[in-house]
Amino acid sequence: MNTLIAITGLGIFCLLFEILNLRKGIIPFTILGLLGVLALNFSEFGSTESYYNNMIAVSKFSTTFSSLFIVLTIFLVALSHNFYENHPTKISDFVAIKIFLLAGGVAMVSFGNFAMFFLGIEILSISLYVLAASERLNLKSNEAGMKYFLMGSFASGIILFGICLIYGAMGSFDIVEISEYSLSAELPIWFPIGMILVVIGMLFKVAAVPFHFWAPDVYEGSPALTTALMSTLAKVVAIATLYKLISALNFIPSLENQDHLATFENIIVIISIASMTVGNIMALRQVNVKRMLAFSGISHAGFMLMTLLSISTSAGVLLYYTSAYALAGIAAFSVVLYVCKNQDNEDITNFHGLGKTNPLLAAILTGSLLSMAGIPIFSGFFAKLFLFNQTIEAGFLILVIVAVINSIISVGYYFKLILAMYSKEPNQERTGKPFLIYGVAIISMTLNIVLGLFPSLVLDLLN
Amino acid sequence: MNVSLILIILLIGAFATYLVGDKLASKVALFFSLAALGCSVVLTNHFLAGESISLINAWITQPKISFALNADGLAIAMLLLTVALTPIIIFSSFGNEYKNAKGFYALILFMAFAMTGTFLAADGLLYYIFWELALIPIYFIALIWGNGDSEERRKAVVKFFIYTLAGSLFMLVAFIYLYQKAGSFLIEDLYKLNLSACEQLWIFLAFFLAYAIKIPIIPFHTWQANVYQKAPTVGTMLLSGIMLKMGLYSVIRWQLPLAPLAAKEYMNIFIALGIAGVIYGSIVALRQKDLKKLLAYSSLAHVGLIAAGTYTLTIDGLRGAVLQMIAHGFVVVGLFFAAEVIFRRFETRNISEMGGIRIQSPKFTSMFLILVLASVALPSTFNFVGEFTVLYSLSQINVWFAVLGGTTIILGAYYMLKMFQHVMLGDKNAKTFADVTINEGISLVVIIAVLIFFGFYPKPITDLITPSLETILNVINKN
Amino acid sequence: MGNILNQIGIENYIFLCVVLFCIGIFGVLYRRNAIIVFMSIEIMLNAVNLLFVAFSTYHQDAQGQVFVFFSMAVAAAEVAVGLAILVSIFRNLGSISIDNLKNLKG
Amino acid sequence: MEMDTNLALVLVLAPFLGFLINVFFGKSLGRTVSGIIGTAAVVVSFLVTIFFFNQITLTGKAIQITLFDWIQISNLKINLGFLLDQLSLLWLLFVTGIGSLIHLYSISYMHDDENMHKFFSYLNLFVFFMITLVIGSNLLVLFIGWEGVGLCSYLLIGFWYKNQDYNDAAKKAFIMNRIGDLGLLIGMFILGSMFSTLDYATLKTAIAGAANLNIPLLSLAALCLFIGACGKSAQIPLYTWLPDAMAGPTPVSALIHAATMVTAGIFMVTRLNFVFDLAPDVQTIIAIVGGITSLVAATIGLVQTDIKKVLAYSTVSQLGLMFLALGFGAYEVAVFHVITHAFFKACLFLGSGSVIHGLHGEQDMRKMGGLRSAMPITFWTMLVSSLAISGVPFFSGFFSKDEILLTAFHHNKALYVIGSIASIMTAFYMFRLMFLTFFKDFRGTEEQKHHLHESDGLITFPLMILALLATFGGVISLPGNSWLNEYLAPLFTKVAGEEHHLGTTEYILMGVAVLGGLLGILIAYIKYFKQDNVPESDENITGLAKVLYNKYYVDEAYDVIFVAPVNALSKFFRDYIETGLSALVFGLGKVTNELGFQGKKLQSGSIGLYLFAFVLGLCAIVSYIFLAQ
Repeated sequence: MNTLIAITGLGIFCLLFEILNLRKGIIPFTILGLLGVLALNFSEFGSTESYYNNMIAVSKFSTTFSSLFIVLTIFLVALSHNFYENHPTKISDFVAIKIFLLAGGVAMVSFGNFAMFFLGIEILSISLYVLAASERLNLKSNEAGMKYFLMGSFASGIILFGICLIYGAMGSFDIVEISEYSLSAELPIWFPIGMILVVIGMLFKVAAVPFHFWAPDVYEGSPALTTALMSTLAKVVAIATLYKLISALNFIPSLENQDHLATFENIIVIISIASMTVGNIMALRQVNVKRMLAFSGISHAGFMLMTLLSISTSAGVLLYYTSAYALAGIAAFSVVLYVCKNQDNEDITNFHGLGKTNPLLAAILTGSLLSMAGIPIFSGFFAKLFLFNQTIEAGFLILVIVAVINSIISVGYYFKLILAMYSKEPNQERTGKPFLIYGVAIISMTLNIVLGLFPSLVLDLLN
Repeated sequence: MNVSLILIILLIGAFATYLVGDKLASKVALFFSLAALGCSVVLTNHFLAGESISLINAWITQPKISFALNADGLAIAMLLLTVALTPIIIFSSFGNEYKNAKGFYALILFMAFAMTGTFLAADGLLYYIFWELALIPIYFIALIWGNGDSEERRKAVVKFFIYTLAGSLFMLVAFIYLYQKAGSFLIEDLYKLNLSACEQLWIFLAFFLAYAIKIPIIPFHTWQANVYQKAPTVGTMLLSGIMLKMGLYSVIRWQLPLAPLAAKEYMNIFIALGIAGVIYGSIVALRQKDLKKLLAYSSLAHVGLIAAGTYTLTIDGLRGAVLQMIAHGFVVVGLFFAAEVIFRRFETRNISEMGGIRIQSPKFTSMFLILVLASVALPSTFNFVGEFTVLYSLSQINVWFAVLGGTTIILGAYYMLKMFQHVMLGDKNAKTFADVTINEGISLVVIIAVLIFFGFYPKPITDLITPSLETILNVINKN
Repeated sequence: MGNILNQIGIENYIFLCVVLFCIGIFGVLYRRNAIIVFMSIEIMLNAVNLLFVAFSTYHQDAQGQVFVFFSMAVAAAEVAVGLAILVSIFRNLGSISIDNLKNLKG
Repeated sequence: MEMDTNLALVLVLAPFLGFLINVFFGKSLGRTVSGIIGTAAVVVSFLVTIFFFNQITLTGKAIQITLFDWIQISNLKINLGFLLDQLSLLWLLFVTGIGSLIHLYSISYMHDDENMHKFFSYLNLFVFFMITLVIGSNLLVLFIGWEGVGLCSYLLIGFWYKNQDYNDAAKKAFIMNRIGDLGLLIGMFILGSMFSTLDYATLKTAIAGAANLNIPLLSLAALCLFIGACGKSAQIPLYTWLPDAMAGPTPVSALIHAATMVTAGIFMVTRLNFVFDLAPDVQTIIAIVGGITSLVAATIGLVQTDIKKVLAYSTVSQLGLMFLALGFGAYEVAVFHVITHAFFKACLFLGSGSVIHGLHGEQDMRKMGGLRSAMPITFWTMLVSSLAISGVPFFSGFFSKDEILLTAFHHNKALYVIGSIASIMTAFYMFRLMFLTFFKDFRGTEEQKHHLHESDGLITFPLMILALLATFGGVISLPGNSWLNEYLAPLFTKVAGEEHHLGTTEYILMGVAVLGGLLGILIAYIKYFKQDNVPESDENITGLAKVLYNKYYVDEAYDVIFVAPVNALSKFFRDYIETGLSALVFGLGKVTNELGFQGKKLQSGSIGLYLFAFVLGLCAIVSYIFLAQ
């Protein structure tokens, strides 16, 4: 709870900074602030309380994930220094929005009541709309914002409808109560339908097939930093929330009672297979790196959905997978930000010869791509390993085999980028070594490898 | 004696090599590889003294993965092969100038590290991790320092990487499945499993895919020739000298004991595949224009025979296979190095542009001839010992296997001598061919010495590997 | 208070809202003018709000009606942002038809 | 014992030492020195052999020496060991003996060759391997030597490596041998699996002791072994390499391709007589193969014009006769002929070498003639040897060949006839050779005529020694009381060759044989001395002669049947299968790529479509739930 308040406060401070003309200090201040918040969050570790007659329910799950979100936000804020160099007047707004977005995310994973859940989603989404469209004069950015906005609010409508049906079925918005009712013998059909609608809304947020169409366009159109945010923070928040939604409401047991479990599992299996397959295959022929990463994000969403099949045990795996994926994403995007700073697009051609001009960054990007592809010692591999292990245990061998085939396909496009970096001649000289970008890249990569070497660190938090 | 020391040396070596910069890189790399060699020799002595060389540290709690290394005779033999070849390979590259040498040599050491780990790992997942790790460096070595048209090279290398990765990922699934059954990745726990015939079949196939691509057994060899041709010779040596053996070793260590029923059931099919590889490889090698490609196909043939030997599931087959692995490791490295020596002078790998070397460089010719003869398994060379044992074991299964496999004796002689004739003999070549330098000489002589010594006295190795092979056979025959 | 539901059964409200909601959906699907799309979305939201109220009466529980305020506020915020984006699009493009937004594809 | 071991090692390693010295220091030592070293090395082994020989003639018991374990296989343990018994010592005797003579000869013969030291190192290496072959105590050690000598013959045939034809000949020899070797290997495998040993002594006892042997399997083993012998000893169908092997320097032809290496097959069969005795069917095959080979080779020999080729084919034919004997289980007879043949054939080759030397490399008999006066010693020695080989009475060849024919007569009349015809032809073409080379007047160029001269002592001395041996070599096994048979008796299970007491039939047969020989000589005399016609030049040879001249087109046939198909197959694999496979793998990638490309069209950028997909998915899921109710 305090975390949430602190974050919101921090956001407001950022706005104040603008008024007080302290732009210079804003990035360091925010980072410090976020570190403070992180500490605060750690202090709440393990405590399971609920505040404001259970509007917010802090739990191990919420705290751990919140800390992940905070870490990611720190990285993103750090990156924004270099990114917004050219329009200093807006920096505080953007940073503030990111902070609020974080607040929305935290609210989403620690909701104790559908009201909070809905507000969280909306805070997150609205901030994202703004960020997506933040390059006012760039038509691409506008288009991205518009598309995201239209589809987003459409999805919100669906979610709202779902909530409404649940309310109709249960007569309450409170998770605890609903979870109790949901175990009762017979439920009105509205409950599963409502749940499904909400789930669909969340599937839209995590960009799972067939609700993924927005992602590539929006990722491509939005400013690179926003893309980074969407593909890491937003995605992680969404999947975490989806997980919490299903687990906290005893949705699975209730389905078991009504013996609809198979139905639900089939839906998840189909969607996750579709997501990874479509994502990977579509990514193969992309020339724009942001777009490519968008599709790879879709496929990863497919992987993450596999955790829903063994909901009771897979929290730790989900946490591990999301952190691995997000860290790799951050590392990758920090390099993308550096390389495409003054380019008007993010095509692969911009990366030619990076291995010669900036070996370190090239190595880091390679590392993060290998991690996403699931090559050992990078945490991405272990994430996949645990996920597969989990899923086979739950008895979905076929799904795992499909997943394996997909990871083979995925290597194809990850390596396209690596090849571009190492086997092509540099076509431009890249000057300057922006400290923050290097810092973020190095730290996130290090974290990634550390996670790979000692997976238990994260894995055991939620087991 | 802590077995992980060797791994640490190699890993540190890799980093050190990268840090000291291009000037010293090669020297430092050589130093560390020699250090590893020395260390392994000490280790071997400890082992022969009856000490059991193994360690188990818990690593990941859930799922239960432990950092477990275990060096039995077999593993030590392969370890020695690796750490003995690495310095030779590094040393052999001294004649060449590589841009960004530090990266190059660091990658070599790192690959040696990964392969050593593969041979030593006693935990399924640890083994898998090393197995995959070994793939990354060779990929970059071939990609960045390779030769030939870069577009072609890129295609070949990417194909190689994805293809091999594809194979091994199924192995990963198999491992996870086994873990579900055994509750641990530790090899002894996996050995204890009693799986149904059907399960074993699938597991066997999953492993087979991984190994058949890596070894390679036909028809999964399509990556091989191109990569051998495109990779820098050092990379080719690493691939053919050690990495292929990874696959064969894994067959013995993992595939057969984990799925013995399947192995017995379908033994003949897989032996036949191996032998088909022998004949096919030899025949294709006949008409190769590119020296490295020819050698690639010849090693396809030899490796096929080795694979056939392993699948016989007899002590002779396994023993012969291991002997032949080591022998082939050395001889193939020697041959590829010889090809490199020629390339350094003639700037070509095209056989038709060679010839008339013997006049100009008798020393080199003699060495090359000895290598050729070793690779056609002339008695009194190490390869003969291995090949004889393998063929004998095949003859015990079915004499026709021996006959067909034995065609390698004829066809091998045919293409190798044909190659020798057109590369070395004939009248003076327009291009001048300086005789081998000291460095080149040393590498070649060392290899030849090994081949001939063990050709007459393979006992040390035989005694080293036999007990562990017998234990593995016991596991295979336990039910 | 509940008597109204005795005269007109809850299911009618549900059907009404579903119908409204679907109208909204179809509006979103078939109209090309951004403003009208916004309005359709609003219809969807309001349909849901109506249903909330109905349910809250049905359950004799005020939470539903409170929730409606949340959703209205949120909807307002959303639309504000949406319109802002629309304005900048209009500045750059000179049109507000969503069919012109096809530069990002493939 | 210790003493024996060391001596045996000396015996084996002396030539190897010579090889090493010549390889590493030969060039710096200079030609003569390296030649002397090479020769000395062999002489040493010769002396040691003599020592052992005396020992065994006195004690009569074989010496078994085991050095160390070599290859270990589950059920058979193979060690590196030597067996010095009657057979091996006999072989060693003439291997090293004739070896040293030929070394001596080569010093002068090769003196103008820049790579003389190489030549000697190879020769030494050959002797080393040959000794290993003979002295080995088990089949695998024999196999070392077996392949080793093959290698040396490869090296020596291709000694003038600048000429790719010679290299081809060398390659052919090696590969042909390898085909045989495979047979030998398989044979070993079968024996190994049957008796779980490859050691001669133990093998013999095992077979003797074995109850209810699996005769068919054993016969198979014997057959495989015989295939091996065919390869080495140039029997049908693997004989075609030997004539080509004449590409090598003449001493090589004398040593390897006449006296020693080619007899390895006979050695092996004799060594394993106890195996072959149990496989009568195989023995018949051997006899038949031998007979046919002798005849075929002889017919080809009739029309050859290259002096060395004639000798080569006569060698093949003689080997055939030996196998004929082996086929009848008359091992000691075969051995006897091996020895005599070694004497006179070596002499003949060296003689021809001397002739070629004198004519500066001319080998075509049509360009020779009248050399008798110019090189008398060569002439006389060769004449003697020719008489020997033609089976003229009281020359060594007479006894050995006669015994073979006798045995043949006793077992199989048809083969006897074949053998006799072959020997008549032998007599004919040998004297054809003599007349064409030494009689009438010189047909070469003036310039050659001018340089005609007798070769120097180093060449003529060995000739004379060998001529002597060729003349009196027969004494070691005179009909009636044969020293050789007693000497070899311990080797054989059955009584050494049923001592056919010399009855009337025997004497008649002898007479027939002698007459046959004389007849052959007579024809040659009439055709090439009286009418003194000279063989046609290649283009206008016709009819049967053409077929014979082209060796029945066997080489061509082999090319069509074996070599061409393999190459075609290789091309096919390379161009189609390989590319096909790689296309398959790439294809998978391409297909997925293409899917991606098509997929891009779906991502059309229109919000309407996206929302539509959204709603579609929604409806699908919800309806699925309702249906699943």
